[in-house]
Amino acid sequence: MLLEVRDLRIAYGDIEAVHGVSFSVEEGELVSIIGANGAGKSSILNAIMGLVPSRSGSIRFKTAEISRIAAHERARAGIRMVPERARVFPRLTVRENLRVGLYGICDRAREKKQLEWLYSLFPILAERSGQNAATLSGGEQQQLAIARALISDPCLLLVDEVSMGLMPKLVDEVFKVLQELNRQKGLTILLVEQNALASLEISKRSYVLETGRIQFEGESRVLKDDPRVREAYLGL
Amino acid sequence: MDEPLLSLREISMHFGGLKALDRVSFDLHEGEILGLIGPNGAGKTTCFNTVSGVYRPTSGEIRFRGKRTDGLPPHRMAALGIGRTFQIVRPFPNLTVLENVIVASGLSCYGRLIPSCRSWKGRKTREEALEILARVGLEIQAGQKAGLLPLGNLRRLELARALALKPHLLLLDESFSGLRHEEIAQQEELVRKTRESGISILLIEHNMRVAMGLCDRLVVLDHGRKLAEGKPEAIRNNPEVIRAYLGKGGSANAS
Amino acid sequence: MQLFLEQMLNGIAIGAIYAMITLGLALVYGILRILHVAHAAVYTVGAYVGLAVFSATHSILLSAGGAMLVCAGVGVLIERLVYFPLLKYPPYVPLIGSIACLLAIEELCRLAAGPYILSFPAQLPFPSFTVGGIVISSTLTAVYCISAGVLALLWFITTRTELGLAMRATSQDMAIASAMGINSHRIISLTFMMGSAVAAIAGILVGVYYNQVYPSMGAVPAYKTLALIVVGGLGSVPGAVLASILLGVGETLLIGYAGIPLPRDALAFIAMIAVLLWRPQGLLGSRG
Amino acid sequence: MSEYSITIGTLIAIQAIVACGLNVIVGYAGQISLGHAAFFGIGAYASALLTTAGGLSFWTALPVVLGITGLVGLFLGLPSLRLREDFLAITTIGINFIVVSVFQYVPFFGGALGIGGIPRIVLFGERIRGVSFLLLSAGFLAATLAICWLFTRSWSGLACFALREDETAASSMGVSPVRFKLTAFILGTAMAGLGGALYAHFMRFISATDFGFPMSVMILSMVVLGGMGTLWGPVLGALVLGILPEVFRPLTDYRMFLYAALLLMMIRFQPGGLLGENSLARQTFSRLKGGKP
Repeated sequence: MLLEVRDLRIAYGDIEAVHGVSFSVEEGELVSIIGANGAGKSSILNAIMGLVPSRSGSIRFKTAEISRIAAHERARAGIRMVPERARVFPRLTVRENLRVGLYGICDRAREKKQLEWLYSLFPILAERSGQNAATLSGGEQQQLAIARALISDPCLLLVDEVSMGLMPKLVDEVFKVLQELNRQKGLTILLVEQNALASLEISKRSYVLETGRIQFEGESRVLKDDPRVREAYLGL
Repeated sequence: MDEPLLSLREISMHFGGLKALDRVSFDLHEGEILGLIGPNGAGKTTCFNTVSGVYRPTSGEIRFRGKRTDGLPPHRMAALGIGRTFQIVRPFPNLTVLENVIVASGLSCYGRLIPSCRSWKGRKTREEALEILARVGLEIQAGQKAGLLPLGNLRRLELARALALKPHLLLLDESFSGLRHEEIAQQEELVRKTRESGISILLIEHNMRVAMGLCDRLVVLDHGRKLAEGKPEAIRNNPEVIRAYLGKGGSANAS
Repeated sequence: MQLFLEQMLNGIAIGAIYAMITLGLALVYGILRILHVAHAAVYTVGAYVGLAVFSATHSILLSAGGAMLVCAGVGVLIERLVYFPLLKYPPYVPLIGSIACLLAIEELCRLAAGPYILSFPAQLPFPSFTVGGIVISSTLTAVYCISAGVLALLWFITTRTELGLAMRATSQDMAIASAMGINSHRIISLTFMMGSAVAAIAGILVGVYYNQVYPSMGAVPAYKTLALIVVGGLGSVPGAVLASILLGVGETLLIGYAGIPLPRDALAFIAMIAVLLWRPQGLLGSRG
Repeated sequence: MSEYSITIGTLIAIQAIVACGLNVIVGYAGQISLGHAAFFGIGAYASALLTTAGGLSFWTALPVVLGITGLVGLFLGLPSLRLREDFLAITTIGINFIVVSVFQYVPFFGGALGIGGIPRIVLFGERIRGVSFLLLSAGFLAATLAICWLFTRSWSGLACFALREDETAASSMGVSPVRFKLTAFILGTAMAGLGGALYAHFMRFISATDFGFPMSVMILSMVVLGGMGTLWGPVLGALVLGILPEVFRPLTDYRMFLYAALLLMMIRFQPGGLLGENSLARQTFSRLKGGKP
């Protein structure tokens, strides 16, 4: 098991946002956590990355307990994240944003190879490599955020609401890239999404989260036709 | 139904190049609970903020009780009779629960010099505020610092504060999010009672179960545009709405 | 004309020294959003330590090295002991802490070295020139060369090295930077060390330039530099440098040359208010 | 009581009045101001000029002085409506430096020499000095505290509290941010003006350096140490910071250092102030009362 989360609780002050969630991701899997707004999806990813503290529970990554170590150590252990709303560094150039992703593991030859690969994956980034990230459009920023997370060859990629605010066509493209990364490079991805059907389509297994709890889980192709998914979203 | 209580006509709101709202129009009638729903980033909160006076819309007009109100600052909106709650609760943390409510009951004093110098510690003010707190079930906590309350109580406190304005229209911004099951039921009950007391309600809600159960009509926004408007039944079976919520391919499952 | 040019050269030198102090403040503000008034105390410590080492060894290089080392330590101590625990409070709390720090360190200097004005009789190993009748003293040459060198080095570090990249990333989004493997605690400490070491150099240069070292020499720069980082654009390092040099020249020309009876120390603030009215984000600041 | 301790007492009372004024702005309305000594100075200079060059008595000049400082306060409160917190902090520092320079360089204000020969206050045909002045200052302090107390009980005061806690929520409840922030600035600066007027007639000689930025820091420290937003905090702060240097006086050389170090310790370990939320004093008090929160 690459990632195993047991009974994770997350609270902001007095307010508990996630009430004891357990799930796991195997090496090479693409797993999604879906649910409507405010279900606590982003909190879970942030807790795995170490950006918000977990109140209790365990997070095991490659057999090591990581729930008490700092975010940068988790990053060095091989977890990388595409944050909600991209959060690129606005006053760094595209190229510099990518280099931040290589912080601490940089060697020139590898940097060049990785850049070439990412630029072929997202040609628009090559075009804009000298521009400040703030000048990119929302979709381009998302691509940059993905590239920035990929550049270090992570073992586990956390993707947070990548479809939010993107045009439907772009959503399709981004999801296709993620699917290819998973299929062809064997990259393990944990996806958190509001866009249920698109993520069910590309993922192997899914967890459905509702108000801080996992309501049910299963094979994505089965869940796709499960009326309970619609119910969780549309309140039938 | 003659003139609507609140009407939005072709409201657009642009931030830089981003069109957060694109010519949105709808009406809210006296005594109605109208729900504003849509996926993340659809423009619901922006829409709310133009109604409550936080933003001045780029174009279009808003009328409340027949009077043009777009561009008025929030405190003027409050004076006209629009109360609101916040998605991320904003209590006055270092004031007591009771004082939080009393702030709202000073509405008629803030605009004028002499009344604003009078004391707010009178018995009448206090009793009125306590009565409103009793209505939402917070009278026991009246003396506590608001910052120490758990979320469920804070949501009710926000409702109490809005009610203390004696509004004609109440704007509820995700008043149910983060609540536990039983709290949601209580809050729903409160909203219903509020409407029965003659206050019209416009609400944003993510929890579809709640929105469908509570609202008379729904307006669905997606990418800043109005996607649909109608009774919950119709909205629930509208394929476009389902697609907006579940993502692509959603229409295939709509039956 | 000759007087004008001489004043101009002096003005640029003073501006360059301001720049070296303001820089640290801009770096710290950029990363922690704290108004680091106590930075001026670090600069005072730099002057004193520099003078002490110089008196003992008569080597200006050792003096600079020692001062930089001590100041880097003092800077990190202030960050760790005062600012870090106060970060969660409203901004005036660390600000008052910073002012108290400034006073305490000033007093320590006074206790250690006495309340007198000490002279700093160092000869800096730089040549002097006479160009067209204008004498450029070796001290002036030193100020130019050293400040240009320091600024260039800092520019190189922040724009061309991995450390600089990490510093800029951390100041723009600390959480995401740490999610990229950057140890933001260490970066913050390094930022303080760098700014403080530069302030030490500024302290020594001022000491030699005016041949004066005294306990309250940081009092005026402490607040003037606040105005300068606003004029430059809060958190913008190039802006802070530009504003410093403009102010150095402006002060010297307006008051020294034109003889306008303006209070020298208020000029920075008058400029600041003018800039806030005309361009609220500062000369090189970005909006938002 | 020795003459010396009467002087110290009077100065503490005057500074407490000024600190109360700052407390209205910072503690009640939540607006940062680091240049409060400027208004202290404007009050002092206004009263000094009106009574020397203007030939008015202290009592006829006083309303004018309060009017002037309040008006300047209104004018300088305007930036608070637009500027972010840090900008506002630095701007108020700047205002302090500029006001001091104006006093120092404009001949009308006596320039570097300051203003001397300020008449004593005459009350019931008596010239006020010594203990009487202390009593008079204490009386004015009591009046200031009474106004502060009334203010906290008025709708305006409540509106200011609400603004301090959350401006967005407050305005959605009908509180106009512009109106009440400015109200707080006018009231707070007028109190500083009162303190300034008393100071001028107590010292009978004033110069610009009395009202420099270090004085602003001192006043703000009083408010923060005592407990922002509390009624008695500024008075306690003025007492502590006024008496401390006297306590340390035997230590002559170390006095200022100890003072600064103590200030640093207090802000580091008790940032909410001596009477503020969760302060040691409050905790002890509530424990004595029987553990009630």
